Amino acid sequence: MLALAGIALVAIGNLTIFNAQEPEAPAATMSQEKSGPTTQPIAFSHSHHVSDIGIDCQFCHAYARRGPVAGIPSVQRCAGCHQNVLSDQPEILKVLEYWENEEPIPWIRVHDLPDYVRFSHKTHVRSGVACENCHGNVATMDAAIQVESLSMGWCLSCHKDRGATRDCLACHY
Amino acid sequence: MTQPVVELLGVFPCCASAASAVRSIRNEQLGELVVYSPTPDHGLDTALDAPVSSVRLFVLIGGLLGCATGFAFPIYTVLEWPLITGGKALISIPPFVVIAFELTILLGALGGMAGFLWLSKLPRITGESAPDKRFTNDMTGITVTCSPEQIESVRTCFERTGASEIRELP
Amino acid sequence: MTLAKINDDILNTLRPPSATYYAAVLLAVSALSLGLAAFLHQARTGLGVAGYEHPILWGIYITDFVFWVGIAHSGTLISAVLFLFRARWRTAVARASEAMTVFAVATAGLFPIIHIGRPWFFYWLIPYPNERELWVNFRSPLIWDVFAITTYLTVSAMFLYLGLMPDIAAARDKITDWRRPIYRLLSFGWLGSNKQWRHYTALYGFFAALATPLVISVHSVVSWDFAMSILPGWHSTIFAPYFVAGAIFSGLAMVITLLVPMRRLFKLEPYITVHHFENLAKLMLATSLIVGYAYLTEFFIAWYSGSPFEQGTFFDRMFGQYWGYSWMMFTCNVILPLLLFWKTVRTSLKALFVMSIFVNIGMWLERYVIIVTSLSHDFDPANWGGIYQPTWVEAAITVGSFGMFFTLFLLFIKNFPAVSITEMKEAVGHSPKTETSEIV
Amino acid sequence: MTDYSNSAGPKRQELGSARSEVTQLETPLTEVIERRTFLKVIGSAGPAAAITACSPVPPEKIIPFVTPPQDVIPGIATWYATVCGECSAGCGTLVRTREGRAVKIEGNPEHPVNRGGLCIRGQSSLQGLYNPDRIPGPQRRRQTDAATGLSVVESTTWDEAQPVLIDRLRELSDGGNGNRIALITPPHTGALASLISSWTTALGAEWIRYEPFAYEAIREGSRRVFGRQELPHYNFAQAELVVSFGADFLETFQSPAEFARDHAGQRRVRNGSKGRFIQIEPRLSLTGASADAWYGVTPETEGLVAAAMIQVIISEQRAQGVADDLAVRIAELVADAAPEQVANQTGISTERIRELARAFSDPSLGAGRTLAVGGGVGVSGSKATATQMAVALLNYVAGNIGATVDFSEASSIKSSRYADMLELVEKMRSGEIDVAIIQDVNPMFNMPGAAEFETALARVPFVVSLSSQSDETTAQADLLLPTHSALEAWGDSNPRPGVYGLQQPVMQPVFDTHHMGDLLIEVAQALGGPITSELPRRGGFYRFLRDEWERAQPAGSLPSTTSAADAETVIDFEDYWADALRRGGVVFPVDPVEVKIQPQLFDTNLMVELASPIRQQDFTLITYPSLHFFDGRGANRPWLQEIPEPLLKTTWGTGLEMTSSTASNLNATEGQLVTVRSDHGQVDASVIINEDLVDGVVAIAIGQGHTNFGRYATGRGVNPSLLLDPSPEPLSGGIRWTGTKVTLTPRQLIRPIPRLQRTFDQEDRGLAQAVSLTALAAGEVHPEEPHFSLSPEHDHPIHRWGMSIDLDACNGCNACVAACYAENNVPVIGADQMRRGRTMSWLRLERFNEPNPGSSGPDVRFLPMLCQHCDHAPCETVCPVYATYHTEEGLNAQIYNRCVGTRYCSNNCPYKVRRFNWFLPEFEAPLQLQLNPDVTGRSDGVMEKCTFCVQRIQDGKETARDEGRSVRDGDVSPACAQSCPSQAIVFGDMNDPSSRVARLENDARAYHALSVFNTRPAVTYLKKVTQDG
Repeated sequence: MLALAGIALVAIGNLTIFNAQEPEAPAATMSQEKSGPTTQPIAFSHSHHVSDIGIDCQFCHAYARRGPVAGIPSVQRCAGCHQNVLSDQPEILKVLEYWENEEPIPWIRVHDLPDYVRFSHKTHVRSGVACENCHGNVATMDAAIQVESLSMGWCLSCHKDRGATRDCLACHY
Repeated sequence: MTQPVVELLGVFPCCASAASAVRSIRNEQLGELVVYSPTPDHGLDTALDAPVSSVRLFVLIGGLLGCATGFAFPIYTVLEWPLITGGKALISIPPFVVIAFELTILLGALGGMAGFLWLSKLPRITGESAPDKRFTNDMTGITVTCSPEQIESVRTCFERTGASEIRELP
Repeated sequence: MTLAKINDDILNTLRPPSATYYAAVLLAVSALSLGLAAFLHQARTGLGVAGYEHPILWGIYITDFVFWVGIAHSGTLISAVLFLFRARWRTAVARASEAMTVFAVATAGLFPIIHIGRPWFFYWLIPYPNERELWVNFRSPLIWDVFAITTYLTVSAMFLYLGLMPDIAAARDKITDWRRPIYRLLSFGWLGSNKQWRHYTALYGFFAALATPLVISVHSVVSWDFAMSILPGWHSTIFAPYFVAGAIFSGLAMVITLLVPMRRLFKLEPYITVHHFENLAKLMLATSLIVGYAYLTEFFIAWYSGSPFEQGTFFDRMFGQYWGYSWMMFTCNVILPLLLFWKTVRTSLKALFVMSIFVNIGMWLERYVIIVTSLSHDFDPANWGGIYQPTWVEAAITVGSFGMFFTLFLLFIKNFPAVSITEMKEAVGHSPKTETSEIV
Repeated sequence: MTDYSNSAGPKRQELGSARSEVTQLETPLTEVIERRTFLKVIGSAGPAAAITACSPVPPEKIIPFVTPPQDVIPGIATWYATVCGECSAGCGTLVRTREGRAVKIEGNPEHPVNRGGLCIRGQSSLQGLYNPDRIPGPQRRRQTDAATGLSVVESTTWDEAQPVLIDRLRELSDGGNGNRIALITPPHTGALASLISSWTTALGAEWIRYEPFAYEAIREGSRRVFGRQELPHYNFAQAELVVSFGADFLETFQSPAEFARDHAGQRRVRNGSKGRFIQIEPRLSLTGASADAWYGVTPETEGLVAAAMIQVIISEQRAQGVADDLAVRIAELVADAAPEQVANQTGISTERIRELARAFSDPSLGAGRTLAVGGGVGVSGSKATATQMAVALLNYVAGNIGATVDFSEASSIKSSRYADMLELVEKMRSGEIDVAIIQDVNPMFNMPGAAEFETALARVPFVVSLSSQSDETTAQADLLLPTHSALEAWGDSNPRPGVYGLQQPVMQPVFDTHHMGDLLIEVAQALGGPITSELPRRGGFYRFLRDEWERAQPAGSLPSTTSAADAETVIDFEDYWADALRRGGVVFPVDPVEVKIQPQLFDTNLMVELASPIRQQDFTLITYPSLHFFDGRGANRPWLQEIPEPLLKTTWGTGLEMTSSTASNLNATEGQLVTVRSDHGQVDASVIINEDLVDGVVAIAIGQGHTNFGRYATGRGVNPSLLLDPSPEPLSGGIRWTGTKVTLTPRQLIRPIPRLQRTFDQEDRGLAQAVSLTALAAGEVHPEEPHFSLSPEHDHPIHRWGMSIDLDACNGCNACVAACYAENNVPVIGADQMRRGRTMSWLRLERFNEPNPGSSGPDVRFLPMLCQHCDHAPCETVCPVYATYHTEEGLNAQIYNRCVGTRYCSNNCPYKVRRFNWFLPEFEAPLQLQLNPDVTGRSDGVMEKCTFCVQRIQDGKETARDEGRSVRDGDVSPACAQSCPSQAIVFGDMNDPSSRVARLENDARAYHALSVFNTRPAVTYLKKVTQDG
């Protein structure tokens, strides 16, 4: 018993020393999940753009069908509309200021996967996974928040339901 | 209505005399016996005519459970997410035998331990301790729970068989 | 010899200790701290601080692991196997051996964790349900190890504890200092009632019966870590019996190493006699002969196989870069123990003590030689030639493991009866005139 | 920042797209989208990553484009065709870029020079681009103490630094002292060369095109024999027998990637026969290791062997296409070179010389089917030109001129002679030079030390460096104006007539550097004068280059690339230019050239020129250009330092090579320091035992021994230039790299060079197998017996990836190893870790020796060893956590983030190809920009290994899916297979019976390494084919 306790002690020691992360729980993901919506540099409303105006996701996240990364809209794309639309609103003025200064908008990342996971939007979009399956009903959100856990078990459940591959090498290489 | 009972303790310096006390008390059906001894003693067991411990049943159940788990669990896991390693069959029995063997031993032992504790009513963290500290040292003790009328017979019996000390327990 | 005298004598060992004892504990704890510090350094910096040299990817840590598992074995042999064979002489040394078993397995169990590249993920080797839906690979001998070592640790700890329970109760009823509540707790409220004794005896027998195949399986499994691979020098069918014999051999040596000073320190001469040591020595001689035979068989098979890989490895083992280790191992494990054929040697505690140290070293070297030489000279000559040079980190962690073992052992023998009171009493119980030294 | 820095940068063209619109990346590199993909490689959850997690995690930013560039999809690679700038060979390359940074460089399969392969040096140019020791921006030396001459080098800006140069030049040119300006550059070709030429002419400055290996002797030899001072083009593909006199044409000689491919093709077994190759040299070179026979020859007597061969050919009347009278005169020239007369001096027996001569002039082959090449170490001594003359004559008498030796495609590279450089050094020393402008050459390091370039340079009042790398020479500069590396700059290359490669920038400059052409144009415009009319007013060098190309555009068509049907169509220059950009250049046909023997030749007393020097007691030193470092320019590249040299397996250093008998005579052992003294200098070098040297010879590789060349090169190995005779070879004016006499004194210090392989004996274990040509022709091959397995066979339903490696084609050039490092983010661990053998390389090149009766050296076999992706992989079974397993596509997967690091898999791998991360890998900034975002970085404590480039497999499958078809053979090519100049590695789907790899698996030469273990590897080796006798 003493010995078992010894092992346990060392194990706990390890855990506390290294604050070991289980891969299903990347620190960044967890913290944001708990802290709710993050403060973005511009009070952008997804619900307004999607529900009120009816813009398609891929109009702004233009690469989702074509590449691994969905892409955050370029400042040009924001400014393209807003130079004429609502160009006197304070938040829009911020956007236009970035555009004038030719600076990118430093958005805060909401959905993040660990670096050892290879995820391709293209593959998922083309096989019919809807955006909201992973990103939640963004149409009702202002700033995007993470709805799903994005953990491996969560990925797997969907992969199993859809009969998609469970080969480790599909996502980890 | 419960009958009033008294408890009488006899302290014996040696197991053999305690055994004969046990025998006579049992013969005379004087009451319920508990024997405390510093060591296990075969003579006492015989005198008490104790049944074989059912710990073995626990060991058997634990062992069988372990063996079954040892095969079923690996087989379940390889079928649940089939991954080929080294070109081996998914259900490769020889390696699973090792698991099954170890689990047989482990669960058998754990089962035995659980059975032992259960049957011996251990651990008893609170509650009464043995009536006399010497029973873990060198003395053998017998407590007899009997009706107040029988107490004298018990005392006589203790005295006859060589108890070094006889007292009534509160 | 009376029961009370046995009780007093043995419980007297739990009295406040001498300065020598404190010094010994201090030494052991310092060694343990050193090892712990070295491990932390290694875990933070990277395993590269150890002396691994491609392709020698296993080294001191696995050597230590096998060594400590081996040490554990004689404890079970003495407590369980000899119990089944009704060898009465085991009574005196069984408790110390059992304790040694548990602490050695616990020490051994840490080495796989120390050894792996990401020790913070060691629990991935345990098949627990997780959201990744991943299990372990039951075909891997390392998983067998996990099961074998866990089982061994659990069973031997329970075995030790079961035997201790009445003794702790005796201590509870005798010791009056601050430890009393602890004994009270640890005694589980043991009464010594006839019913308890009945179940106790039954379970003790079952434990002995379960531990006997277990002890054989554990070191067989450990040997399969090697034998299941395809590496020349490892891939061998005789490994299981060879390792079991070696383990018992090394364990017996460790028992002697521990008992000689303990007997002196705790004045247990009436209980642990020269006769006991002679019996241990006889067993040691027997296992040494088995080990020696295994060595020769290995070489014979390598030669007879006609496989250039096997032949190359074994030739390299004796005459290659590591020849010194191999010859030293051979001397310590096979040549020196031949002296045990002489009764004078068997009955001289000094000689036995010295020899036990040599055997400990020799058996440690045996594992080192098997692991390192086989890895250094495998299939592809393009990899050959590197010399594994352990670093201070590996040395410190090895020293630390001894520190851990001795710390645990020292704390144990000062706080728990190092000789089984119950069994001693049982042995003399029927005839108070029996002297404990006659329990042989 | 002045505007012209970007003026040359913006235009680039994606391969495979004929679009001509301008693609412009306006945002700086660091702000390009998806910074996370940069970070992707920084490792999974190891302690270092986790420790930071103790503190609150700062929110990760996600940075969008300001303006999205067209044609760029984040996460998808963009390829650019350009030209390799590492040496003068002018190989075409394709550079893969991700999010605006170059991550991989590969050979351009359409380029006529290298046709897909790329050598290790070319691949490492990425580490030149991202080298942490590049000069980050303009710097200026400021004197801090006039009395002592102490000075410091300070950073400055281009706006401040450039006028300093202009003022200084104006001062000189206004005073009519333009001849006091010297410009030292590599031998540029194309537009930059013509710009420099106009520039120096306008100023009256001297221009030295410094190249340490300028092949002066070949040019001079050709001039003396044929009247053409040129480097002919060697056509290895046509030669049935190649006799090389020391030419290391598979390593550094002229155009190794091209030669390797041609040579491998010529040596392939066809109809039961294959080309033969004999190498004659005093030290077995990597090239010689591929030869059927290597004849060790006394240094500087190769020419005598060639002369003896001529003598035999003429006297046995086997000369082909030689007029009788000419034959008589040639015979007179070599009258004293009968084999009997030279055998003793050269160390090659009479019989061998005769056999060689007969084989070389074998009438059954027909004229012009053999080839003699001279070059490399053997012919760079005092007999260099005479030897080349003999070699040229040998080719002549065998009828090879115009066939395998082609002057119509002679090199267009115009390098200066070493003697010219020495003249300049003399001028500098005597104070005739006021301004020295040096670009991307390092004469301080690689000129013979005794030539005292350093002291001469110190006499030059104003030294300007335009180099991009900080080295010994730039350390002497007063003004540093760093220029772009080849990957950041526009340019072109014209290695030989008809081949024009176009070099385009593949990314924004990493540092604050300028284009050399822009700089020269700016300076010229500032100075004014007639030259300005030749220069574009704006657009900088980019405009100049386009103008040059527009001028050179042939009328009519896209030459050689268009079908005859539209050959008459007039092509607009924009289309021509776009096409050239897309393809990486243009190719024109060239007219044949007739070559005649010069009558003056017969005035030479060839035998006197060839006469062997008297042997002394001392040792003869051979220095040779290193496969990895060339003249030393590669030494600051971590890959080149780390990857073991293929012959000796040394890493992170060079030493003094000697045979073990020489070493024991000296009482020296491997690794012991030995003081090497010549008449011109002395160095201390560690002993490296190399058995393949002739008696009395010691050797040192060129390229190491830097004193100031960044963190990776400084203080490693030994620089043999310090020992060399500074006087040029009299006839040609080249450096005498070989033949220096040295004495050796062992010191009592051991400084071993890490060596990754200690024995070359495979102890009959059949790892690298061979079959003789006759046995192969007779069908006497011994196929492996099928092994029985207790386990059920498992399926590979769709693909089963496999690889085939032809040991007969492999010449050990290490290109595959470098490609693997680049593609898979393999970390570099440094000398101390290499000493423990902890290399992280997923692919290692093993060298084994077998007896070779017909040769003075061993039969060297190279065995590229990588994960065999066994069907029955022993590593998989023992992994406790399923971190490695077998996929349905036949891959042995390694899941890094599951690995706990038990290392059991490596123990159980018979091939020992798994690598363990002992520490968290480090990539010193900005080298981390090279990391491939498609491959996960590995943390410490995990195992890694070859994945068959699974990311490229995924990519190939995805492309096929996008195009709605199945994967075709050739769609997927791992980095190693792609890079192989000799095409030894073939990859494909073994389930497809028509794939190359499936056919090769059933080849008569096919075998599996260590097949006795029934691991069923997916890698099939093809046995080396040895010549008989």
